[in-house]
Amino acid sequence: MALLHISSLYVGYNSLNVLTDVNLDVEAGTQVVLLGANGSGKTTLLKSLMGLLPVHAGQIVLDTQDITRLGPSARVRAGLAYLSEIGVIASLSVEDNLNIGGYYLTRTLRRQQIRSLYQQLPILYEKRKNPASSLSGGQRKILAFAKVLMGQPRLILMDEPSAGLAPVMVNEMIQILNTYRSHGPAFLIAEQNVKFLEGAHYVYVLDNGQIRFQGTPQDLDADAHIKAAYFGLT
Amino acid sequence: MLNTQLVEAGKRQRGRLLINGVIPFLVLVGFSLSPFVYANQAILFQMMAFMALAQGVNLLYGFTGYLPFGYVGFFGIGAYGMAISIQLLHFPGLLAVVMGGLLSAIIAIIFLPLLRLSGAYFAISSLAAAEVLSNVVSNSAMIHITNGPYGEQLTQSYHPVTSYVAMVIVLVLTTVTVIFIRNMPFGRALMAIREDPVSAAMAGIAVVRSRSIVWLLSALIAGLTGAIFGWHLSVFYPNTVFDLNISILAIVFTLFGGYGTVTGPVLGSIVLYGLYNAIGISDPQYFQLIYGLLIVALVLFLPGGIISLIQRRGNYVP
Amino acid sequence: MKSTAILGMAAVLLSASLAGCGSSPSTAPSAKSIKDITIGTLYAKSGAFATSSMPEYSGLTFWASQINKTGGVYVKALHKKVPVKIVAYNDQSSATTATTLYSQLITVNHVNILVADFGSVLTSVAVPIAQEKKMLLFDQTGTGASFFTPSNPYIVLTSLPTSGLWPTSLAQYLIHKGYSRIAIVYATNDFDQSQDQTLVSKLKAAHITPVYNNGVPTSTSSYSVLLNNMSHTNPQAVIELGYPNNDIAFLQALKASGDHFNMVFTIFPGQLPQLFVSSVGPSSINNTYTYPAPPLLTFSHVNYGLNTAQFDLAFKKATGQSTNFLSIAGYNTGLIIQKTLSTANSLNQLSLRHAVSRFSGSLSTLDGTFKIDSKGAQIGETLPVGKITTNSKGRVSVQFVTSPNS
Amino acid sequence: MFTYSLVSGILFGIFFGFMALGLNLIFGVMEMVNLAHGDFVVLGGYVAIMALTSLHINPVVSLVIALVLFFLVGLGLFFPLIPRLSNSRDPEMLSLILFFGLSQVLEALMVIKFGVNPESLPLSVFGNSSWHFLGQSYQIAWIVTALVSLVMITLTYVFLYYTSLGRAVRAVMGNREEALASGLPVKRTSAIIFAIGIGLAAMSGVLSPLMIGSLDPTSGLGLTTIAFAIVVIGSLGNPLGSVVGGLVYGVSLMLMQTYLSSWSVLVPYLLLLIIVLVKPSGLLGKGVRHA
Repeated sequence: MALLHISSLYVGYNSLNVLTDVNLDVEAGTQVVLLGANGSGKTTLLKSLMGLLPVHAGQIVLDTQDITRLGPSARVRAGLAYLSEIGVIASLSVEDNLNIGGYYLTRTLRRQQIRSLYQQLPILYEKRKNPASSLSGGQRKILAFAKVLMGQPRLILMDEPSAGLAPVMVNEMIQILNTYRSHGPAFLIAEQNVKFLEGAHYVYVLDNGQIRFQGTPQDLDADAHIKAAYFGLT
Repeated sequence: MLNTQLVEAGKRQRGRLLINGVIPFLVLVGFSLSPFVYANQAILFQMMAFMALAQGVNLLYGFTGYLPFGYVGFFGIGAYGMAISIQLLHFPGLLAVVMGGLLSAIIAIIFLPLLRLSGAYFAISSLAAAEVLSNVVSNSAMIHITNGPYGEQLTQSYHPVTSYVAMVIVLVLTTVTVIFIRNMPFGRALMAIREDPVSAAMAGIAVVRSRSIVWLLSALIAGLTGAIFGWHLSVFYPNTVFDLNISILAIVFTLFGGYGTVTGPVLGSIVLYGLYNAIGISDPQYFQLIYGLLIVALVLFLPGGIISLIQRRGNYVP
Repeated sequence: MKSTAILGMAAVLLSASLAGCGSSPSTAPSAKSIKDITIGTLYAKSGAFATSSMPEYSGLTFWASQINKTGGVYVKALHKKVPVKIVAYNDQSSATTATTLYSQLITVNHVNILVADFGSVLTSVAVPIAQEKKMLLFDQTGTGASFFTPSNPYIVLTSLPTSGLWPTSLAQYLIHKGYSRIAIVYATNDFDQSQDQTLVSKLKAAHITPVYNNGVPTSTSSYSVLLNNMSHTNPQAVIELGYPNNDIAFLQALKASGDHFNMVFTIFPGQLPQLFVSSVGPSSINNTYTYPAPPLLTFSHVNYGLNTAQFDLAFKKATGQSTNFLSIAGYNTGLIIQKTLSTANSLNQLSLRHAVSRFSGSLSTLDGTFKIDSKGAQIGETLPVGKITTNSKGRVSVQFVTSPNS
Repeated sequence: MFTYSLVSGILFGIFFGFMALGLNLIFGVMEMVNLAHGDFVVLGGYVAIMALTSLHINPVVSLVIALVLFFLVGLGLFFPLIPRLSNSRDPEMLSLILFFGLSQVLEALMVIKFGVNPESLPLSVFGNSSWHFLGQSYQIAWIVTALVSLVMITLTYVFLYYTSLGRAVRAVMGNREEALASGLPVKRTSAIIFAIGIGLAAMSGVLSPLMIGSLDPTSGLGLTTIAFAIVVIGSLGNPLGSVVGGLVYGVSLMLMQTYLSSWSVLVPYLLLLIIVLVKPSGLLGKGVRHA
């Protein structure tokens, strides 16, 4: 049984469907990449998984629990976390952001988590009293990542972690992700940057609201047709 | 093939304009004839004044999204512009009315920067602006111009019939203006701005200029209405023409009927002002309560006004 | 074609709503067929003027019920007694609404007698309508001097002198006491500002210049700083001219400040003593000065209608309300109407007006001597100055410091 | 004269800062202007007046009664109105109109229940002693009011900056979308802040007759406008901003009464217009149209 199991999901705005018949699984502890161009429906899928958009039809199951109708806060308590493109609350201090990420933890556990994250990411400790708005773009991504880790989720939904980052920072981001591979939460990463395929366990390709391909990164590499059609790669 | 489609579209367009034209025509005929049937001209007159004000609010709120709580400021300035023209410049009534409208438009130019504000900021700031205008007019320091707290006495120019006719004309012109704006490309540009100002600006629509034009037009409507209203009263205090309830009623009538349409404010004014006089006169104790509840219910269940009940089924409403 | 249906609906609604506004116009009654005298008036059940308007209206309706008990009012033109019927609408203190309602009374209800609502603001809009429709306006308490012009015979002020006359007694008293340091704060509305003007000009005529004379907005509700500023001028007399709300706020601030002046004067404790006792407490009006109005002011010589004591008793019995100045003012209006109808030779509005002029000066009611000038403005019924004493139970009494019959 | 105006302006300002606090919180968290704010203030005043005159309850006790009672009223109003409003097409505008309707309803109900006469509390309710400072004396009621206001503002500050729920409130103020995406209980937070905002409005109302003389059912809208001006002058969502706004208002009002008395009524309106027109971006980034 997969950690996250999505079956025949339809999501949209008003009566219009943006996603049609999406089926997707994420196994515990794996990194799954959701590839797709702008407007393919990646963010819509993540938002509906997080409960930020209403589902028209279909089912979302997290580890045997049907979460299709739950609100975002209930999903966080069930073990989901969502790293949006913005990712932080700019007006709050770094430490407050971390506290927000661990909102449902006990006070002691929250303090413990913050201490361990400060050890892993010392830049956050340095800036802990500063508002998040004073951080650079890369530092904000790190904070956003630390913020979702705070709640000790089982599955992290990442929306375009590479957006707005310099190529150097993208590499750093991938490295940080790799340190968490296989001994931490599972990841579902929505991206259009194929660099994120490196280290991924499984890939889905989303186009125009539908899954066009699924398989390992190697399978994708072998499928010249998909590569050419969606990524202009040859 | 394409040609016939164009002809069809053209026919539909003309048909719609014809239906639109029915409204000012009915307004004209209705208010011109009703004094012969119904003796209390004051009610008819005020219904017209509120209808014109409701159309002014409609123009501003329905087409640009600015809700002017302080709309009465323009109304009061119109009344005072008229009174000053009569008292100090010895203008005849009709010319004084035009002066009232113009003064109102000039004040609107001074307050143009308010359009930089959005939502509640605009609504409450416009209220503050109206309070400022009212208090400046009534201050003793202005006694040689506005007669300060003593109010205006224009009994020498009191002319109920002429002012009634002037009100009919201004109301019809106002209605026609709203029809034109709604059906011209300018109106569609306004709607685009209202929906999404950023995209509209990128599509090359002169956002600031379009809004400013509507702002001035609605100020002119309120100014002319206020001027005729003051003329019709001929004795008034600053409180009378700067009464906040005037804005409130005009806004409620517009919202009740349905903003962004031509019919909405007309319908809203007839129904609610009629109710106000039918129920309100005998027992207004509960009238404020009723229309307070009506507003709450409207916002929650029918934000488009009663017109939207008809529009909902895909019908065209002028 | 839905839209035509809507427009049709709108037209129906228009006519329906207008029909709802009143009965359809009837033809003007001829003198012969008159079965009752209709008196049209407005009252404000809510809004800024409700406090004053409602007791005034009770006074008038009390008069009507009293007169109907005796078989009606004697109408000389008909040589018989005719019952009185009051037609009244609620204007909610809005001058705009009042306009349509005055018009309704005249054009739809065709009332025989038109009576204004309380105060200048609600009376003002009736003045041109009454003049245009040639209806005599019985103006009860609208004291604005500008209403009364030589060219307009269609107005008569019944129950108060015009506001410019009020400060006569006050100026007289201040001059008599030899106060040279006088501080005045007034609300900038026509009622108070015109009193300030009269007072200052009368003082100046006696070579007294007030040490402090400033206007404040009528909405002012905190007077502490103003009072502090006034006390810096070391005044002997502190005079506050305002509406009831201003007077309440002023007296409250005065009490809290602990300042003491030889004389403190406000207008409304003399008219609405109970309001002041209940809102600011009896001690805050104790030893202050005011214009005592009926019932604090009683006239020994009453030649028409009830005297104050009789009115107090009968009014309380009939309505359950206690007497205040405004209920007396409303009752007094009724008396003036009664006298007018019994004097006039016809029900024509101008002959009503002539009748009023004829008995002007000879009528003494519980509101004083009724006397109007040629413009219809009240010059009798002047108010003296008095000093208030209260006991802890809230009983208010007054000691006159100028002659009540001046 | 100057000292007295200044000190009383400060005492007044602290009170008005407190009076605006509830509006500020609701505005910050929900981006809705509670146009009925002033009416809740007036209702709080009526609670105090009724409690004192008919039950002889001291206003200090009424402070607690008003807070608790109107906290519950706030909760009762939130659930039928706000969630539906938030899902509508234009929540900001529609909420403005809705609260305007609510304000009309409250005003009408107050007229029906309490009548139209102005009502007040005796200034001697906290005793007749006064406070001497820099050669002037100030009534004890003002001092009590200013102290209560300061305590409540401080408590609100502590709540926002030193509790977990307060942190969530600031997160919602900072970025509602992101707060939702972070899984914060946004709806519950909004409900609590709405209820607190209305509770605080009524609580400040208990003291209001002591500061503004007397109350009647129509006093509400004027108080709402003053409160809005104060919120805009200070900064949104920061209780200390309310204090700054309140002080600016209180001191300008008192100085204006001293030196230009007949124009004093213009103070809140002019301050509001000057701030929104001269410095729109600095103080209120959110209020400006971006096109």
